[in-house]
Amino acid sequence: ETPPLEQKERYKVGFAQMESNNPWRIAETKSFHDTAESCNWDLIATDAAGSAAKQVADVDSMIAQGIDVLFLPPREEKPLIPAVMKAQAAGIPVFLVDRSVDPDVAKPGEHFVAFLGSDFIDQGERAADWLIENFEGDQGIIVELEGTTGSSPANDRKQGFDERIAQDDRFQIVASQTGDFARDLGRQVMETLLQAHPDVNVVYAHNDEMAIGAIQALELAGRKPGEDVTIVSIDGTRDALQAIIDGKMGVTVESSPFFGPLACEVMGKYAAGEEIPGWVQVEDRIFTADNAAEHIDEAY
Amino acid sequence: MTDLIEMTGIGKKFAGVIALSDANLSIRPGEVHAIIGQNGAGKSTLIKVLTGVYRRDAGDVRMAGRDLSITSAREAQDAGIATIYQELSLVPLRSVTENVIMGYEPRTRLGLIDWKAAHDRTRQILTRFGVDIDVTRPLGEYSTAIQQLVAIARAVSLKAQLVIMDEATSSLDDQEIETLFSVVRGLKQDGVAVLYISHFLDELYRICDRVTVMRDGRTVATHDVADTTKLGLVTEMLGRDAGEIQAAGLTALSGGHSDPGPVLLQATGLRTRTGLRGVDLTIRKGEILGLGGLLGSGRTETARALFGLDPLVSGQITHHSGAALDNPATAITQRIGFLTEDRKVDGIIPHLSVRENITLAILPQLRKGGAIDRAREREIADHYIKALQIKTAGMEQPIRELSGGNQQKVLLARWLALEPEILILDEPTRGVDVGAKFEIQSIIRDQVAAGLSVLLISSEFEELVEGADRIVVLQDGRSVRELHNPGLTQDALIGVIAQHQNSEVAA
Amino acid sequence: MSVTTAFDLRRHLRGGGHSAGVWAALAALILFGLLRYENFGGAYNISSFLNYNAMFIVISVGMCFVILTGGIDLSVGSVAAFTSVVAAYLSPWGIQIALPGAVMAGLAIGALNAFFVVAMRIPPFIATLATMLGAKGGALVISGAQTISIDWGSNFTKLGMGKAFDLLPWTAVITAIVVVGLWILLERTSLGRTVLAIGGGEDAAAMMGLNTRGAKAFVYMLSGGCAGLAGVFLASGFGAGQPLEGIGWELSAIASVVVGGTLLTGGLGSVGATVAGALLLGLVFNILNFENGRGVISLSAYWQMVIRGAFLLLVILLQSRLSRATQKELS
Amino acid sequence: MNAPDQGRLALDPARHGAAIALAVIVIFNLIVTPNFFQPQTLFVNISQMATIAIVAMGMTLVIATGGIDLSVGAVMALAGALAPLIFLSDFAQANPALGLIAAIGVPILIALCCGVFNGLLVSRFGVQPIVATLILFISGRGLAQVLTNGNLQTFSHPSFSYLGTGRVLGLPFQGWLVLIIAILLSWVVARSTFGRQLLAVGGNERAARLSGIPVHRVKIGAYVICAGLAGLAGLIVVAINSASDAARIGNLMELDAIAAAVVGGTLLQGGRAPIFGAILGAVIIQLVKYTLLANGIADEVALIAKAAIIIAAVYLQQARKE
Ligand SMILES: Nc1ncnc2c1ncn2[C@@H]1O[C@H](COP(=O)(O)OP(=O)(O)OP(=O)(O)O)[C@@H](O)[C@H]1O
Ligand SMILES: Nc1ncnc2c1ncn2[C@@H]1O[C@H](COP(=O)(O)OP(=O)(O)OP(=O)(O)O)[C@@H](O)[C@H]1O
Ligand SMILES: [Mg+2]
Ligand SMILES: [Mg+2]
Repeated sequence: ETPPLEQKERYKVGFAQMESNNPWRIAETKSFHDTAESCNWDLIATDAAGSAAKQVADVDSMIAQGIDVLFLPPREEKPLIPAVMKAQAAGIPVFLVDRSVDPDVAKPGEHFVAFLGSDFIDQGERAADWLIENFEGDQGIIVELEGTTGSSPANDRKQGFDERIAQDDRFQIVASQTGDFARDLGRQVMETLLQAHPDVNVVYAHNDEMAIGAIQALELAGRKPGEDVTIVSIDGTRDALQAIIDGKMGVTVESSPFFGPLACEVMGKYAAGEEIPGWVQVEDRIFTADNAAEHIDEAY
Repeated sequence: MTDLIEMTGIGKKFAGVIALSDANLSIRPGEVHAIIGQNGAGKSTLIKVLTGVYRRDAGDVRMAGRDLSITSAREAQDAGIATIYQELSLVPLRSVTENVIMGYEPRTRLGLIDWKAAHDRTRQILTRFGVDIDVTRPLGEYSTAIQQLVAIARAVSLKAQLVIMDEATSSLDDQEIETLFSVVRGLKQDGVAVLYISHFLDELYRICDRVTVMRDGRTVATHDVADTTKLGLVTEMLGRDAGEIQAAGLTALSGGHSDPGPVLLQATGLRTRTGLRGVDLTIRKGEILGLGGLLGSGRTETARALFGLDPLVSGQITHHSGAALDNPATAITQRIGFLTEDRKVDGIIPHLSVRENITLAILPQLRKGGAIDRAREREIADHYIKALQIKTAGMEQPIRELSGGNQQKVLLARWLALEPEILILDEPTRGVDVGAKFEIQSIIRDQVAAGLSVLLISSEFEELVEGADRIVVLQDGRSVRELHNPGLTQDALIGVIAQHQNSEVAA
Repeated sequence: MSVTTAFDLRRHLRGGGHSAGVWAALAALILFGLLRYENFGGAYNISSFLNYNAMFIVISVGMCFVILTGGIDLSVGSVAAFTSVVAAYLSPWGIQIALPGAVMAGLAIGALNAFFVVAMRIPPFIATLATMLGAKGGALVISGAQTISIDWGSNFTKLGMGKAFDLLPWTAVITAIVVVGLWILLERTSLGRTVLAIGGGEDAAAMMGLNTRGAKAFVYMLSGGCAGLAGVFLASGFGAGQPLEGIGWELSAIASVVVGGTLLTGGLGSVGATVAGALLLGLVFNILNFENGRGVISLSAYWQMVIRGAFLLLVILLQSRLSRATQKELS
Repeated sequence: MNAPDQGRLALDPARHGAAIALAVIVIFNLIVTPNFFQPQTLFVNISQMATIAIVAMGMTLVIATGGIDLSVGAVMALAGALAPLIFLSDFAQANPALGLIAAIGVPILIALCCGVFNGLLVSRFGVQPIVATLILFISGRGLAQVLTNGNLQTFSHPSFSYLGTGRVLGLPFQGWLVLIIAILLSWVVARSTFGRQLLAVGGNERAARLSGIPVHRVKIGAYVICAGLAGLAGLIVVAINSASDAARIGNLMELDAIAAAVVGGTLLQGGRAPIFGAILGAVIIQLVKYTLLANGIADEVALIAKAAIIIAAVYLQQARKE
């Protein structure tokens, strides 16, 4: 059983961010800070600079400081389990945000209250679905730009996409290399792969930053992204929506970083004693030429 | 009786330079055997072949009749050969004790180092050399002389059959040399052979039984010392005509003849953190001012203070230009040069060529719009290589490949190229062979005749007494007396030093 | 009387001068934390702090030996990541297999470093840079670029999450044993003294007949072994073999060693001061987290980086003043 | 006629080691990698290696003094974060020409200040170079992120982007930049007094000081040049991407630059500064990256291959030196 949360005027809330090296994480942290004011939180935010071990240590120091609730985007599925267990043992309800932990070891409703977030595998599948539906050529030669090697969004987005795309034999993934979720690397890798595989006509990037990098590489090489190369990506950043509007990119599957308000709401319900589902699923939208212009102002 | 060491037909090449070719050496058990030869003759290399530092290209080495194949210093030590290398091979950051007992530490029952026993043993060993210091302090805190004695103490304490000393006395004073000699005699009595390398022929007559002369990587001859004359040895070393050498005399300096010119530099009451406690001196144009004193009396420190290296705590240095000499760069702009005593640490830039080393101090003069005037640079380098007869494959050879004496000449060239007004020479002929020493001294003399002023520091009282116009005697960081040439003798200088030594004790 | 005291004090300062700064800074920071934050001195904070920092202490001490020889080991972070994966794979057999197994893996990579540096004469910076890349790649390859679950049923997790006698984390206890052992090794054995002698002058040490090659090989293997142990701590304390961990660990270990007053050129330094250095740098993080918790100011992650740099600068400057005083006397 | 300098350069064994490695990689690629023998391949590689080469040349100077500079990546981030801040400001929008000059000049100026900071720590305060530059390594990027609040700055500014995307005579602008800097710096090393002083300081600092060389100034100079070049490299990265992400610019650049310098024949203990060697090193590192990527080698295996190649290249030099 997860520890109960008493109803109070103000809560001391811990938010243990894993890293701040990309716009998505920064937007997420900002969302928590913004919510702190409206939701009457004393927010303690830490940053593990990309280290799962440090994230556990950060959670430890927040437990030592006596927080009431913990929101944790676990950097890795397994290494963060001790943090969840320790908070649980200290009587602190834990909500996992945007990534989950290994379900074989730690379970919602038992070790932590709930997981708020989307499904990375599903994101990959939806990107693949869009491609299968909208691709017009006979032969799809795909280059895949992977996220940080070994990270769970990279692994899951690859799995979801690859499995779905394998079912359609028009498509063939000729190269799949890491661009480390970064624009600059995405561009460099694309430049190289374009040389080795000049016939490529689809790029699937695990996030928008790499997709933008790929677009730049294509343009530098005199290709026309959007026309002779279809770009498929995930995240829904402002730059990506702009690229869709400009016709350079086909689709981006949303992966919203704005978890603050949802966190406030779920926590309130939990304190009130309501039943919380183990997975509070976030409805991810999908942005294409049809709706990009409507949503660009709310993007980050 | 078989020889203890028998080296025959040894050959060794370094990147094209032939260091040894067909060198032979035989050492009998319990004898004191000397090797002499000019700089670069191959003495140190021959030893390093023997002790396994270098691998020989040709030849045989036998010890007590058996083939010897040593590949590391440790094996040499275990075979009974203890060596004091020319470049001090000690670890200055570590304590005196460690430097003496390293590798042979006394252990407690648990197998851990017994530091108390180690310190005691070290003190005991050093007492034999008349050294009484805090053995727990880092060795680097002590003077070169002490370090040299520590190196010797270590080697002797290893209970070897052969002790090799490569220029062990080069930085010792007379008293310390005496101590060393008595240790050598003691070793001999115990049946330990000593291989002794030195440029001081006098020493050789005092303690050595036999001598091997080397020239250009070959052994020229081996004699019983009793059968030789100094002149004969020098002739063999240089491969020159006896008469020619006799005519030139043994030192090329001769002080006391110049008319003292105007005062160029005056120092009063110099005190530094490095141990000066009141030094006064004046340097005049065209004279050689000597600094006399025992090791540790503060001669080097005085030179460093004058060159602007060590800040003054009190006192004053007045240069005739009025410039404040507070760092080497200003001193150099005022055409003051400083040839340091430790050429490896303070002198050579090993990777740079002979040319680049020669012109290092005059770079500002060679500057032509930010660039170096290469034609002039070559001209200057070429000039000094010829003038100082520097033995090198060419001006582009890296200086580290030259022998010690030739490196010293390059450094002298560096300062002469500055066309200095005052040149500070700290042990300019230390570790330099007789021939080169003579050359260096005559170069200095010529320059002085042309108006150069020299501040000469030398532990060889002969050089000092014959060369200097005046000698300022230092004692414990203080200037205590000034002596004048002509009429100076070594005995007079030693007398002054001894007198103050005694009065110091009495006070 | 007063003369002797002054003299003794001077001697004392000269002897310990190079590490005095780190102890002073550590004491000051602890005092600051105790006075400013409640729960800072609480058992929970102390034991979790020690548990997390045990990894860094072990690595720093290994690094200290390498640096004492004038070398450097950039591979420690990757090696720890690699061995955490090894430990995770071995965890079903329990700590008695996983711990020695992972440490051996670390030793093996250390031996590779030793081979590059000693036998192939590749500069340590480059050799260990290469193994840093190689070990990271190796960790990803053997793990299939996934974190590797440990066996929660075996006694393996006890090491990283349990406490000895309900008091101190096991990791801290093991670290203490390692530190004391290495301290004795450095101070009281000829191997340790050879390590120090190499840093003070490798050629000289060799000419003295010391086995410098052996000692150099030893320090790289030791450092690898220490990183291996840190990998075990990582796997057992954080629940998984983590091929992506360890980034930047080498730099914080180097910083700890240097903050502890050890000369990067080698020859002078101590195990104790290195531990103090590692604790000091760890404490900065801990204090920043507590400061954020006070709610007065919320320092963004970026400001924390700036502050850490500034703090390092402060300690280094303090250190360099003190050690330059000793250095001067030696030159 | 004797031309001793040329002779020495040509016989330098270190350079042969790198050249051999390069030849091996090129031949391997010609055989194995599809479409390798194409002008576009050349363009891609030149533009990608340019930043490594620029930073590696600066690093070479620092290493020649016996130092090392870990802060180059952070300095790139700082400069790269500043440029868009400046040309996106109201002032620059009002005066585009002045704004562009400021957007290039100010970041480089700040980078030079970082160099002064590093140099001062190393020389005046006697802090070991690894540690001295570790300070900016840690906090420099943090500072860049504080400035931008961590945000990604994107822009479209054709004249600024010329730095990264322009072409001169068909070859990438930054490639020409590398060439110009290399010629300039090798002149400095071989012919200028500063260069000679630099080598002397790296070869034997005490002796250099005793010969009247302003050791502190020379060292500061080396760190300043290195930081300035890092700043320039930061601007190039930003210009290519039309975006500046303080968290990413120059990430791990210090390792690439050091590796390039060393593979190119620089001795870590100082005293030598083969500028063209550094470029050779950068080209090798770039080609290795390219080869592995283009042949679809997985990232983790590529890491191992890279490690092996660094060891092999350095060992080759080592073996030939003895
Ligand atoms: N490591 C080396 N590399 C290249 N050449 C060397 C090396 N060591 C010695 N030599 C050369 O070998 C020759 C013999 O040198 P060695 O040091 O044995 O002379 P030495 O008789 O000891 O002279 P000194 O009296 O000056 O010490 C010299 O020409 C020297 O330049
Ligand atoms: N016998 C000794 N015992 C203790 N310390 C000594 C001894 N000899 C020298 N020192 C230390 O070394 C310091 C400087 O010695 P150094 O040898 O440099 O003097 P020096 O007069 O320049 O001699 P030289 O130039 O002949 O080497 C002294 O101030 C002293 O502190
Ligand atoms: Mg010799
Ligand atoms: Mg002296």
